[in-house]
Amino acid sequence: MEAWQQLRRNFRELWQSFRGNRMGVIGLGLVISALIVAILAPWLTPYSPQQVMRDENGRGLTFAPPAVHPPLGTDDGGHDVWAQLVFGARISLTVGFLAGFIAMFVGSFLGILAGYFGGWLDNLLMRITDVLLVIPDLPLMLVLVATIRQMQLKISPITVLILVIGLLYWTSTARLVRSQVLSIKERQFVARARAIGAGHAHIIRKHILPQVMPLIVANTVLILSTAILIESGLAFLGLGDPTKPSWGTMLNFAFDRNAISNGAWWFYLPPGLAIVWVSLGCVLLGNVLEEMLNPRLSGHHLEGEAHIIKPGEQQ
Amino acid sequence: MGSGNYLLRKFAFALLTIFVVVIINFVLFRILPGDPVRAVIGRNVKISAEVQQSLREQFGLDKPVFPDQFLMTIRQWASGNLGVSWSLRRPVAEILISKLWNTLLLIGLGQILSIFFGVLLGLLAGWKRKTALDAGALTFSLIAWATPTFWLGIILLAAGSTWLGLPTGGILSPQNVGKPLHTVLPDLAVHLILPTLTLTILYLGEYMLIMRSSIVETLGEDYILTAKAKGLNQWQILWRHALKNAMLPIVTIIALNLGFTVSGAIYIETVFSYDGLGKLFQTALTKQDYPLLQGAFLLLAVSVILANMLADILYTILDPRVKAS
Amino acid sequence: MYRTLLFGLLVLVLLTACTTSQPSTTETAPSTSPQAPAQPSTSQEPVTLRVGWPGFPDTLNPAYAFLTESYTMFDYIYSTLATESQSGEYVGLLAESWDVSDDGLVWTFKLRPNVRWHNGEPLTAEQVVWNLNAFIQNPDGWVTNSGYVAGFVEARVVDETTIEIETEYPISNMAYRVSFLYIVYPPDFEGFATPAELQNFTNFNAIGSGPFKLASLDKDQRIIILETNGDYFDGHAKIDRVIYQTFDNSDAMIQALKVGDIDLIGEVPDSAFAAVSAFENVKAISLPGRSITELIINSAPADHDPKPNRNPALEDPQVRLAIATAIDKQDLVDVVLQGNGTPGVTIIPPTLGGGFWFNSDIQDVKFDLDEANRILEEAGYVKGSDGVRAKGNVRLEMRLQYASDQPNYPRTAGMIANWLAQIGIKATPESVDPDSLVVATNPNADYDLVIWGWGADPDPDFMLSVMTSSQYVEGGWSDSGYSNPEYDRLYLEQQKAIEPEERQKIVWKMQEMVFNDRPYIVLWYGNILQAYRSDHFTGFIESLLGIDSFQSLMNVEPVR
Amino acid sequence: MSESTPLLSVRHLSTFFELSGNVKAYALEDVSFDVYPYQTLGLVGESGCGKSTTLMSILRLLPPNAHISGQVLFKGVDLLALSEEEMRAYRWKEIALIFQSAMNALNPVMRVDEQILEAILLHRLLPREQAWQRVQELLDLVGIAPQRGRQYPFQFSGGMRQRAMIAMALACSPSLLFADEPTTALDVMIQAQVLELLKNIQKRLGLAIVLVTHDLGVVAELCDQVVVLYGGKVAEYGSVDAIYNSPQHPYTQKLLEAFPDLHRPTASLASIPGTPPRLTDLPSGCRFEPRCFARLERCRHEPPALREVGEKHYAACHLLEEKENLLE
Repeated sequence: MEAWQQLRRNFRELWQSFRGNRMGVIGLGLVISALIVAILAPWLTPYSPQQVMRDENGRGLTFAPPAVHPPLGTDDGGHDVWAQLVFGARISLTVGFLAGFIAMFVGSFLGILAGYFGGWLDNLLMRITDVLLVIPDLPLMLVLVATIRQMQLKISPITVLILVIGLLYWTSTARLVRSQVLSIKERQFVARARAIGAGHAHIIRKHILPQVMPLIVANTVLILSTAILIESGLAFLGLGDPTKPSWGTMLNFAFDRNAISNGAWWFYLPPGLAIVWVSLGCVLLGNVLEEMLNPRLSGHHLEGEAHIIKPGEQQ
Repeated sequence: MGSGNYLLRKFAFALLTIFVVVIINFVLFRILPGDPVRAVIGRNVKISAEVQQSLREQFGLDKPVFPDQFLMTIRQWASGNLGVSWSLRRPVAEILISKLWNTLLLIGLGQILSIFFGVLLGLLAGWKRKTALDAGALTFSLIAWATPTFWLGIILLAAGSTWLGLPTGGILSPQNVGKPLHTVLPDLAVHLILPTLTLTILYLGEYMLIMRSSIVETLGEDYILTAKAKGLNQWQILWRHALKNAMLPIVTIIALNLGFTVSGAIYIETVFSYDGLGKLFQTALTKQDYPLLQGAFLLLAVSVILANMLADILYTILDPRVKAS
Repeated sequence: MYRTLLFGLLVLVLLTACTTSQPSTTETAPSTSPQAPAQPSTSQEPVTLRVGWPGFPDTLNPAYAFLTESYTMFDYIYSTLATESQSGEYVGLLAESWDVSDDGLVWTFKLRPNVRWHNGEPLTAEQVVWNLNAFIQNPDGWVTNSGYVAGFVEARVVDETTIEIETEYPISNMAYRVSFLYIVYPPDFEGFATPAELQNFTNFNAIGSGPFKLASLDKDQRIIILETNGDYFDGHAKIDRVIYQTFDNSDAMIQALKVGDIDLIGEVPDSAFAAVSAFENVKAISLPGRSITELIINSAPADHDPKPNRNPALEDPQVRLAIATAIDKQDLVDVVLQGNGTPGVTIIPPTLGGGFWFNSDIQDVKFDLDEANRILEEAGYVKGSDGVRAKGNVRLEMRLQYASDQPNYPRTAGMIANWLAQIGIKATPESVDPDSLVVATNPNADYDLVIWGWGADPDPDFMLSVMTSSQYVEGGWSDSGYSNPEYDRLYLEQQKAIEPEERQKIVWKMQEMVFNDRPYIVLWYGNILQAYRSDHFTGFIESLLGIDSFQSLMNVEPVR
Repeated sequence: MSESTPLLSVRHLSTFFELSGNVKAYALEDVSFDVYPYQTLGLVGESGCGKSTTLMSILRLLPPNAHISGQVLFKGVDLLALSEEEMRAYRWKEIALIFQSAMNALNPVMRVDEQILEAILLHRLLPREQAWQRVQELLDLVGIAPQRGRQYPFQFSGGMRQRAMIAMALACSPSLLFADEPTTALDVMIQAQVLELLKNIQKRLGLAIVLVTHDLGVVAELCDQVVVLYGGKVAEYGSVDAIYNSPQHPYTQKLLEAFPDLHRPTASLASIPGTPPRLTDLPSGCRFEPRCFARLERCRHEPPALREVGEKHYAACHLLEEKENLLE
């Protein structure tokens, strides 16, 4: 209980100092605004993402520039790009967030177990992360996704993406959490708790978890940005769901359907900017959180010279 | 003695990892549904039962998956036989080798440029911490990190071809394809500008960030103060004392980044239709050419693993501490 | 110091690697020296037509070739007895004329004299007969030819310039059949013991007798250089060389045309056609072609083995009608093809035989979502709370799969799913690679709806054969599983109907049956989209053979 | 230079750090002392009292948020009036520095002899050949076999590292050596050896040493003069005899009480209740007042001035004034 209250207090303090950090606030703003757009998507556009826009003769309006069809023109399929963009936010963010959370849960769980219990479990886990670290991730994911889809397990392409990303990106979290748990384990209050006969589950829940929680939060935010970038990449390579276009899928269509030759910048610029928007937000946020939890060196020896106050100089 | 042990451990680890990759590769492609023989034949052809049977025997599909097919596959892979591509109807190993050099050229150039400029920028940013230079470099790196590789490629491609008249893809202009390389170097260079620039921008940010924090940490060490107390000026301190110490983590990062580099190659070669391994991987993926996909994955993974091992060895040469411990 | 040294070394290794990898990859045909100009009279730079295309032939061996790029090359390099002309009828190539016996079982071909191989040797009647008999006797080896010699018994030499083909039954489309039988140089093909050996032979140093000869083929750089065959029996081209270069990306190819690096694009993507049309000094051509794109409805017989796995509602003709009524084909053409096509009706494209075979009497169902809803309502399918119709425990929920290799199928699937959703049918689009799709449709019969397409042959026979029940066996052409004894009977009948009008009647009837039973809902007939530099070359023949047909290239000349 | 003129005269040295949020930390205030040739001055006090800051202020090695004022006269030159460029010529050549932890003070990826050589070459004292010769001599002097100079610092034991550091400090034959807690990180046996070495070297080379330590045992053994710092101010300053035999400041008295046995200087300073003041929040009166056992009312408001309490023996405490008043 006490530890959790401490945690709440820590979060409040964190928030206090966070508010003063410009980078962090910008990052949070970027992420939240994207979330709001995703949630409000149906109210932000009169069109559905599947709807074909038409000219006055009722013919499909493809590759229409923004001047012809505001605000962002139409794509190769005659869809409203703005509608695709705001509904795409739902898909991109869903995949990013769910995959990120899976990675967080798996990573934290395994990291805590490994750090707390040590021994062969720790060894095994560390070897697995070592191995996963050197296998190039994109080829592995592409091969995995392609294989899983080929097996026709009746899982939607989006679910496949979420699972593959989530289950491959837990290693960094696991390592981080493990080392943190290792250092907490050595502290006195854990030894004391163990001495009075507290069970493992109790110690983990009451003492370890609240201590590693802030770290997990910061790390998750960073993983989110990776997950969103990876999703966009896989979708760009054609592994997304073409009927539920995410930002990556939009770019896949733009590239495959000659948006460049058509000079349709309104088709390929917005989705990319949206991806940068969110992933930059997460990176800023995550970096700031990490810096706050784990302040690095405040200065170094070559930053300049001390100021010498000359006699008579007012200070 | 100690360093021998260290190297042995690294070697054993590389072997273990390669073994894991081989197993992943084998298992993944064996759990695919459908008859590989039918898939070879495709939609367009009728083929008699006897021919199908002989193909099946050719692929070893009449034997049990484990251990026969597995051992047979490993024996084949070890001898450099990666099978025959379904879509290109050529030995996979031969195709891979023909594309390898193009990719090495692109990745090599991108890495060298990004390491050089990334380290330099990181050094300056870390040294001149909290100046406009530092803030600018930091912002640039974060944005570069947050930008999808392929999208940056698309933007540069569209902008470069529209405004600068740069080629939109390939390695050489049509009229130069097939000519001896030394006569077309300028054309090759022009084609390399955009993909290399994309790669450089992306990796540069990462190297800059790492170098920056590494140099800040190094410059906070006591021996830097010693150097200052010795009367060395800032440049002397940076060059003689800080650089080597700060560069050491970079070596490891470069190695660990190789996987990331491979990802970049897949995206960039796809966007710039650059005829290398990354493009090949993407083609194999869209054509569902499994032998090719399998071979490309094996090659990419094994290269990265071996490169990691090499980086470890390099590290022992650079850092006296590792060599002895 | 070693740091810089290391980097220096790396660069060096990369550069030398590139230079050394170069020469080993080019294969040069031994018969010709690439430098020698085709026409001895020209002393200056040879006139070269540069063509960009998205693929590359997998082989130059006609025994076992599937990619269209291979067939493009076959037409340049090899000759056939007869060939299709720009206007759609068959004309002689190696054969000057041909005749059939009164019983329709023996065909006599009169060969041109003085035809030579690219290596200068004369092409003899024995060699032609050797080819034909090889196709007939070794169908497992000559896999791609075997369909065209079905029903052939034997080929014989009559005299130096005359050969005979004996058939088992009368064959109505002999000229069409022999137009796909490329005559290869026998010494290159005699040594193969097994079908597999023959199939693995790529013949990348091909010797033929066609209007162009292979000068070099580089399968790593993916570049093919053809030279005009100065000894060709039917005159020779006005250009000296044709270079085919592969582009992995259509935007890059289009850019190359725009700046004049290439002179011709044989296949402009529909999504870029408008952009290409606007280029200066470029002529873009959109001509009706022979391809059809269809929505396949699983029509496999209930007793098929394995048992069909599909939504049972698809067996209901009213559901099929409703689906057909809910698809706006004009909209698909406008949006997906950006206008470059025609809404589809029957399985025979209107271009076949100049429109002779296309049943123009058939009236397509009109796109009308209300009507489609009404049909389903009437057939007893009631909308549930989730908007999906159901009758009893049969919900109108189905897979909508499409081949992953066509960039316009995802858009098509999206639009169709959207229309079907509005009539209470939930269709889930899914991209499937073509190989898996082959297995899913035939023999597994494990699908509901599939979007796919065919490139039709000039003769209606092939498209008609796709719907016969005898083709619905493993390895057969049928994917819908359509089974109609009357249709099967008519199919055999049209094969033997030597009289064109008589055959036309049967062919029209068959189209009507397929249209009414709807194993296929034909979505559109696609156009051939091509473009060339009008400031570089002129004289292209615009026909449904494409401006890159060998007849067209023989007519092309540079703009002075 | 005669023995009577100080080598280094520190006058009114004050240093404060500007921290974020416009907070200032007053690390040193009005510190004055003299160092004479051939002598050792001890700077003692608890952690954070300004000992190291004094050295760093003199050498001007503090970060840019430090503000230094006062005078530092070295051989008659005010070091605080020099440009950075000119200052560099004084570093190491005239004033060398030994750090507390030689592990971190030596560059881990540079061979030990090269690090020593670097200092000699930098100040252009000898040509390369002779400089190498000198490196060997220096290693020999501190008791390291010269061939071990080829090794890296991590291959040395703690004591050897400190010896190497000393050899490096002597490289340019400085006239003044700053030793910042040179033995703290070492175990007792090695401590004694290193101190012995320092003593010998001083005798042989005749340099002046400023020794920073919180170890009064070391002070008694090595020093001639002692400056006791508390909270950035001089509490007491005088000869080692005067300080040990008649400590005047309550802080000095307590400090000495904490070390009943000068040969077992391991007891903790925590035996003085309370903690040193925070430099950002200094008491307005005497800085020791909150912990003082003999505080007066005025101690709380009025900072005491340094007053002479014996020959060249100064202390800053209001009690002394009271005592004087009583005597009068």
